[in-house]
Amino acid sequence: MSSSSLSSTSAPKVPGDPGSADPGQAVHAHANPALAHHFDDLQQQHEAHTLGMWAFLATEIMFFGGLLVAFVVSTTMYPVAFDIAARQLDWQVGTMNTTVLLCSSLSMALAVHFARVANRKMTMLMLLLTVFLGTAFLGVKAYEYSTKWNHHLVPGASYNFEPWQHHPDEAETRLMTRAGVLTANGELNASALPAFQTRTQLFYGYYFTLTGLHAVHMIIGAGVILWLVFRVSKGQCLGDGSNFVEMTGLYWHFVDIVWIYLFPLLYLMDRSS
Amino acid sequence: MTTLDLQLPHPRRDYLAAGNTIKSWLLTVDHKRIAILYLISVTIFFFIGGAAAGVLRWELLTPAGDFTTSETYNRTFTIHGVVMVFFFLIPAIPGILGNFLIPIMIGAKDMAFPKINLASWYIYMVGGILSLASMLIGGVDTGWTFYTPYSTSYSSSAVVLMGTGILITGFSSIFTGLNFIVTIHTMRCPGMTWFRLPLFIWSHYATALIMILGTPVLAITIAMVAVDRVFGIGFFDPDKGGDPLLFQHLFWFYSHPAVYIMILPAMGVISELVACFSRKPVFGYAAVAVSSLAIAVLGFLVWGHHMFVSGQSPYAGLVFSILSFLVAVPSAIKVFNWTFTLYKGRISYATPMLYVFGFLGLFTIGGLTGLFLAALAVDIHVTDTYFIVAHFHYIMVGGSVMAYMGGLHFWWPKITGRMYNERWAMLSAILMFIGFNLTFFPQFVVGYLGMPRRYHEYAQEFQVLNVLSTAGATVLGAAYIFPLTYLLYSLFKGPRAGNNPWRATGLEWQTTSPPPTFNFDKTPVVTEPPYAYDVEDDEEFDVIHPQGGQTV
Amino acid sequence: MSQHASPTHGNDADHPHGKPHQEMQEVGGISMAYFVVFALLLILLFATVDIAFRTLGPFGPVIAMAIATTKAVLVVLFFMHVKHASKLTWIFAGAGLLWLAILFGLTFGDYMTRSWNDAVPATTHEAQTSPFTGLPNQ
Amino acid sequence: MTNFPLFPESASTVAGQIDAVYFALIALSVFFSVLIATILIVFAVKYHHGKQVKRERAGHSSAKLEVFLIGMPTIIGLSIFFWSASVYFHAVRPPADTLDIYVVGKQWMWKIKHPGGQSEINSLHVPLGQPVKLIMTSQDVIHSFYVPAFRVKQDVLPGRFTTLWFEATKTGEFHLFCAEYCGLDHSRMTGWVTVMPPAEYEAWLARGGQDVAPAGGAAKASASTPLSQTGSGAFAQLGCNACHVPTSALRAPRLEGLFGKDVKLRDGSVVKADENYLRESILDPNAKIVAGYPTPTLMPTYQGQINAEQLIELVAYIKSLKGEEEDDAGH
Ligand code: HEA
Ligand code: HEA
Ligand code: HEC
Ligand code: CUA
Ligand SMILES: [Cu+2]
Repeated sequence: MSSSSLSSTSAPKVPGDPGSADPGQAVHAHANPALAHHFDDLQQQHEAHTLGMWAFLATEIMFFGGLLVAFVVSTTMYPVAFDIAARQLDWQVGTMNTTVLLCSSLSMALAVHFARVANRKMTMLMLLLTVFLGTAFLGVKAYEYSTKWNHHLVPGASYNFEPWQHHPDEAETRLMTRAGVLTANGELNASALPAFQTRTQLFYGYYFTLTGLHAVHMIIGAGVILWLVFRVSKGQCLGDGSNFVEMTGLYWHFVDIVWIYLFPLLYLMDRSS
Repeated sequence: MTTLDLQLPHPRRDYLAAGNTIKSWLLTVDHKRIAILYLISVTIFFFIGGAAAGVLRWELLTPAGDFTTSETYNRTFTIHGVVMVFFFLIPAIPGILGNFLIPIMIGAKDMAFPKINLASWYIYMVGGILSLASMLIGGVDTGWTFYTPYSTSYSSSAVVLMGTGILITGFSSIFTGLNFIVTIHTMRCPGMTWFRLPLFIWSHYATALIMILGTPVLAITIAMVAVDRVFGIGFFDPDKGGDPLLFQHLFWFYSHPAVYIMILPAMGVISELVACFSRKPVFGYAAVAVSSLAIAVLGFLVWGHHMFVSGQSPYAGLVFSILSFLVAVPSAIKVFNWTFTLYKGRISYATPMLYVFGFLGLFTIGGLTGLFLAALAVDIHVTDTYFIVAHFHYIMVGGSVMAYMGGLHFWWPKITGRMYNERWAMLSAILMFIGFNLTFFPQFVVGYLGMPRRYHEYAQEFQVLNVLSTAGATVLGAAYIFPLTYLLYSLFKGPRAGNNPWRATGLEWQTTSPPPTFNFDKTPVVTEPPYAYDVEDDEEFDVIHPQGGQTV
Repeated sequence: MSQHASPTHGNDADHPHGKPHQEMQEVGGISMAYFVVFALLLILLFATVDIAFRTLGPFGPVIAMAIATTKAVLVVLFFMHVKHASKLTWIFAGAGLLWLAILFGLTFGDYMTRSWNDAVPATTHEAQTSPFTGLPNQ
Repeated sequence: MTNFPLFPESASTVAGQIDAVYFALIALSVFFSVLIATILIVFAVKYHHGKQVKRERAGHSSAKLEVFLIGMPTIIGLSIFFWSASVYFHAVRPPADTLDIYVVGKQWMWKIKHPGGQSEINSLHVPLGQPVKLIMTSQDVIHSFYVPAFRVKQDVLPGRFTTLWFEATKTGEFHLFCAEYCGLDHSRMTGWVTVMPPAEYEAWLARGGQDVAPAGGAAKASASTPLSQTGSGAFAQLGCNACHVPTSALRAPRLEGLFGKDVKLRDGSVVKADENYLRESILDPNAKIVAGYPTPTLMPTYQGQINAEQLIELVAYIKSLKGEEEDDAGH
C-alpha cells in the first residue's frame, strides 16, 4: 500500500531552465498580462485581492479603534472639559469638509465603475477628481490646524486655552462654570485653571492624533491614486486589470468612513445650549 | 512508494539554485527564499536575546548587584524581552516554517502576495535594526511591557526609538498574517478542502487572525506612548489627566493574544510531527483543528488577567479570570489528542520526536501553571514574581522553542536537501531538556517564595535557587550552540536527504528536496484526508543509515 | 490544471467576480444606486449636524453614532460593493467590528464597575474611635 | 547560604487560604503532568517502532471522548475559579474594623504614616491580630506593595488611592518588596514589615515610632502628632474651615460622619464616600457635586496646591470626623 495521500499520477514534466519556468504558464498559453504568474485565473486573483483588502481594512478598524477607545474613556472622564474644547472646532468648516469627502467617495466609486468597463478617459477623470477633492480636504484641514496653532491650541509648551478671552457665548460660559474655571459671577477661578488646561489639552491631543492619522491615510491614498492615474493613462489597470483601482477604492471609502465617525465625535459633541 | 518519481532528472533546479548573488536573495519573491532570509535573521536575534539572558543570569548568581549596574541590568532584561518576543518568537515559526511550508502544503505556487511577503521581511529588519540601534544609543529601561507613566514621563532612555522599531515590526506581522489568510483561503489546490488541510495550516490560520486583529492595537498604543513622550500630552499619565490602566488595557489587548501567536504555530508543528513519528493520523483531527480557532478567538477575551492587582475593578477581574480558565480548554484538548495519537502507533524516536516529547511535558507544566495565575487568589501572591517568569519560559522556551527546534529538524532535509548528524542532534535535544528544567524549575520555587521579577539585587535566602538557575542556563546556552554548529555543517557536508526521508504524507514531501521554485511540476490534486499514514509500514527511515546512527 | 476553476477548486468564494448586479436603473450605464446613496449620505450628514444643536440629553451622542453607522453601512454596501460580495468578505468586514466591540466592551466593563467596589464598609468610620485616632478640634 | 527556604512563611489570615488553593493546583498539575507523562512513556515503549504488537483498530477520533475532553477541564477549571474567586474577595475586601495606615510610594522608597502621626520609611510596624488597611498612593510611577509572607500585593498608582488589607498572625520581621518595575532602583525599594504584639506596638507608637525610646525621657509621650490632627491643621491652613464649619456664612456640606456614607449627587446618582471620593472632592470638586449645591461649586480646586502627603492628612482628618447624629449630616 502506498503511504501517500496523493493521487497525482502522471509522470513529471521535463523541467525547463532552472527557476525560470513556471509550469503553470503552459496552461495559460495566452497568458493575460493582468494575471500574476502564481495565480491560476483572474477569478482567483480577484478573490485574493478582495479578501486581502478586506482583511487589511479589518486591521485598520482595530488601528483606529484602539485610539477611539482611549478617546471615549477620556471623554467619559472629563465630559465638560472635552465639550468646551470641542466647541472651539469650527463645525461649519467641518461640515463643508465632510461634504467634500463624501463627493470624493462618489467620484472614487465612479472611477471604479469606469475602470471595470475599461473607459480610460472617464476613469482618469474620476481619479483626478478624487485626488482633487482629497487635496481640498487636506488643504482645509491644514487651514484648521493653522488656526489651532495661532490660538495656541496645539499641545505642547505653547498650549494655552483661554476661551473666556474670546467672547464666549452663553453655552460656553455655562460649561466653563461647570468646569469650575469661571465662578458663578463670571470671574476667573485660578485654582481650577491648571486642571482645565491639561484636560482640554488632552482633548486636543486626541484631536490631532485622530485627524492627523486620518490625514496620513488620505495622503497615502492620494499618492496611490496618482500612481493609478499614471497607469491608467498608459491603458493599464482597466477591464480585467481593474482590480487595482477597485482595491484603492475600498481603501479610500474606508478612510471616508473613519471620517464619518470622527466628524460627529470631535466637532459635534453636544452643541445644544 | 512516493507517487511522484522525482529522481532529479536535472541535477539542480531547486529554489536554492535560482541564483547565488546577494541580489537574487535580497530581491527574491519566492516564499522559500524569504523563509531562508527569516531563518538567518531570526537566528541572529535569538543569539542576541540569548546573550542578554546570559548577562541576566550571571548577575543573578549572587544577591548583590555586582556584575552589572542596575541601570545595565534593567536595560538588559528589556532588550532580552523585546528581542525574544518581537524579533525572535513571533516571527520564528510563521516567518520560517510558515512561509516555507504554507504554499507547498496547500499545493500553491507561492503566497498570494509574494511582493508583500518580501516587504514583510524588510519591514521586520528595519524594525529590528531600529530597536537594536536604541540599544546602542543607551538602551531602554522600561521592560518589554512599557508601563506608563514610567515609560512616558520618567524613563530617560530611548523609548521612542525602540517603540518605533516595534511599531514597524508590527506591520511586518500584520502583512504576514494577511498573506497567510488570503493564501489559505484562495490558493488551495483542487481537492484541498478545509478538513483536508494539515493541522499546521489550521494553526497558522488562527495565528494570522490574531496577527491582523491584535497587532494594530499594539501599533496605535505604542504610537500614543511616543506622542505622549514627544508632545507631553499625557494620554496615559495621571498628572496630565490620562490613565495608566488604559495603557495596560490596550497593551494587553494585543499582548495576551500575542502569546498565542507564539504558541499556535508551535502547536501546528507538533501536530505534523506527532503524526509522522507515530505513523498515524492525529487523533481527533477536527477537534484539534477547531481548537486552534477557539484559542484565537477566546484569546482576545482574557487580557485583564495581567492586571489583577493593577487597580482594575475586581469585578472585571472576575470576568477575566473565568474566561482565562475557559481558554485553557482548547489547549487541553490538543494535549490529550496528541497523546492519544501515540496509541497503537508505530513510534520512533528520531530527533524531531524527542522535541515533541519535550514539548508535551514542558508545555503541559507551563500551561498548568498558567491556571495558577488565572486563579485570582494565587495570582495576587505570585504576580510580578519569578513564578511568572518560570510560567512563560516553560511555555515559550519549553514549548515554542522546543517545537521550533523540532520543526526545524523535521523540515531541514526539505529546506536544504541535506541531513544533519542524528547523534549530535539527539544529544543536543536531551541536553536542552535538562538545561531547561534546571534553569526554570527553581524559578517556580523562588517565585512562590516571593522573589519579585526585574530585580537586580535580591534577598539572601533566594540565592541557592538562583545559582541552580544560572547553572541550568549555562547548560541551556551550550545546548543551543550545538545545533547552530551541526546544522551549518550539514549544509556543506551533510548527506543528501532524498525527497521524503521520513516517508511522511503531506504535499511538501511529494515534491523534490529542495523544492523547485514553483514548488510542483504539476498542480497536485488531493483526494484524501491528511495523515494517511500506514501503521503497518515498518521500514526504517532512510535518513538514519548514512549517518551510521540508528533510530532507537 | 484547467479543472482548476471547476467546483473542486479549493477556494471559498461563493460568488463569482463580475459586474455589479444591476438592480437599480442605470444612467449612461452607471447604476443609479451610486447617486441615490450619495444623496442619502448628504441628507444624513445634515441630519447629524442638525441634531447636534438640539437638546437631546444623553441620546444626542447615541443618535449621532447611529446616523454615522447608517452612513458607514451605506458606503460599505454600495460604494464598497459588499452587498454583492462573497460571504467571506462579509465575515472579514464583520470581524473588524466584532473585535472592536470586544475591545470596547471589556475595557468599559472595567471602568463601569470600578465604583461598585464597596471596599469601604459602611461602618468604617465607627472604627475611627480606635485609640490611635485622635479627635482634635471638637 | 545556610538560610535556604523552599516555602514562604505564612503570617496572615489569608495566607493559609491562598496556600490551600495553591496546593490544590499543585495536586492538579502533578496529576495531569504525571498522567500525560505516563501515557506518553507507556505508549512510546509499548508501540515502539520495532515492537510486534497489535496495532489494528486504533480509532482516529471519538466524539464522546472529545466531549469529555471539553467537559472535564471546563468543570475542573470552573471549580477552581469559584473557589479562588471567593478567597480573592475575602483577600481584597477589608473587614469593618481596620486600622488605617497610609502609604506613599515614590522612586524608590515607601513612606508610611500611622494614624497617630508616626511615620517611617521602608518599614512598617503593625500589631498582631488586628486587621490593617493600607491606603496607598504614589507620587510618581506605579509601584506595588508586596509582603510575601502575607500573600498580599497591590499596585500603588499615581493619581489615585488603592487599598490593601491583611491581618498578621505571627510576630516577626517580614520582607516588604516593590513588585512593579519602577525604574533604576526598583530592586532596592524594599523594606521590612514588623509585626508586634499589640502592647509592644502601643509602646512603639508611644515612643513616636522609634525602636528605642528617644533620649530625653520616655515620658515625653510622643513627638508625633496624630495624622488627623496634622490634617486638622492643614484643614485650617488651607482655608477649608472657612466653609466646612456649621457657623460658616458660606453654605457647604458638613463633613462629620461623611466617610463611608452614600452621598447623593446633584445629577441624581449616588456614590460611596471612600478615600478616592474624598480625594476627588478636594482635587477636583466640580467632578461630583453634592445634591443641593450649585454648579460650579463654591469650593476651590486644590489640585496642584497640595502634595500627596497633605492630601493623606486631610483625608485622615475627614475620616476622623464623627457624625454627631447619624441622620443630620446634611445629606
Ligand atoms: C506562548 C506564550 C504563552 C502561553 C501559550 C500562555 C498560556 C497561558 N497563560 Fe500565560 N503568560 C505568558 C505567555 C504565555 N502564556 C507571558 C509571556 C506572560 C507574562 C507577561 C509579562 O508580564 O511579562 C504570561 C502571564 C500570564 C498571566 C498573568 C500573570 C501575572 O502577571 O500576574 C496569566 C494569568 O492568568 C497567564 C495565564 C495563562 C493561561 C491560563 C494560559 C493557557 O492558555 C494555558 C493552557 C494550557 C494548559 C492548561 C495545559 C494543557 C492542559 C492539560 C494538561 C489538561 C488539564 C487542564 C485543565 C484541567 C484545565 N499567563
Ligand atoms: C521567546 C522568548 C524568550 C526566550 C527564548 C527566553 C530565553 C531565556 N530567558 Fe527570558 N524572558 C522573556 C522571554 C524569553 N526568554 C521575556 C518576555 C522576559 C520578560 C522581560 C521583562 O521583564 O521585560 C524574560 C525575562 C527573563 C528573566 C527575568 C529577568 C528579570 O525579571 O529580572 C530571566 C532570568 O533568568 C530570563 C532568562 C532566560 C534564559 C536563561 C533563557 C534561555 O532559554 C536562553 C538560552 C539561550 C542562550 C544562552 C543563547 C546561546 C548563546 C550564547 C551563549 C551566546 C553567545 C552569544 C554571542 C557570542 C552573541 N528571561
Ligand atoms: C469656599 C468654600 C469651600 C472651601 C474653602 C472648601 N470647601 Fe469643600 N465644599 C464646599 C461646597 C460648597 C461643597 C459642596 C459642593 C460640592 O460637592 O462640590 C464642598 C464639598 C466638599 C466635600 C464633599 C462633601 C460631601 O458631602 O460629599 C469634601 C470632602 C470637601 N468639600 C472637603 C474640603 C476640604 C478638604 C477643603 C480644604 C482643603 C475644602 N473642602 C474647602 C465648599 C468649600
Ligand atoms: Cu517601586 Cu518598583
Ligand atoms: Cu495572558
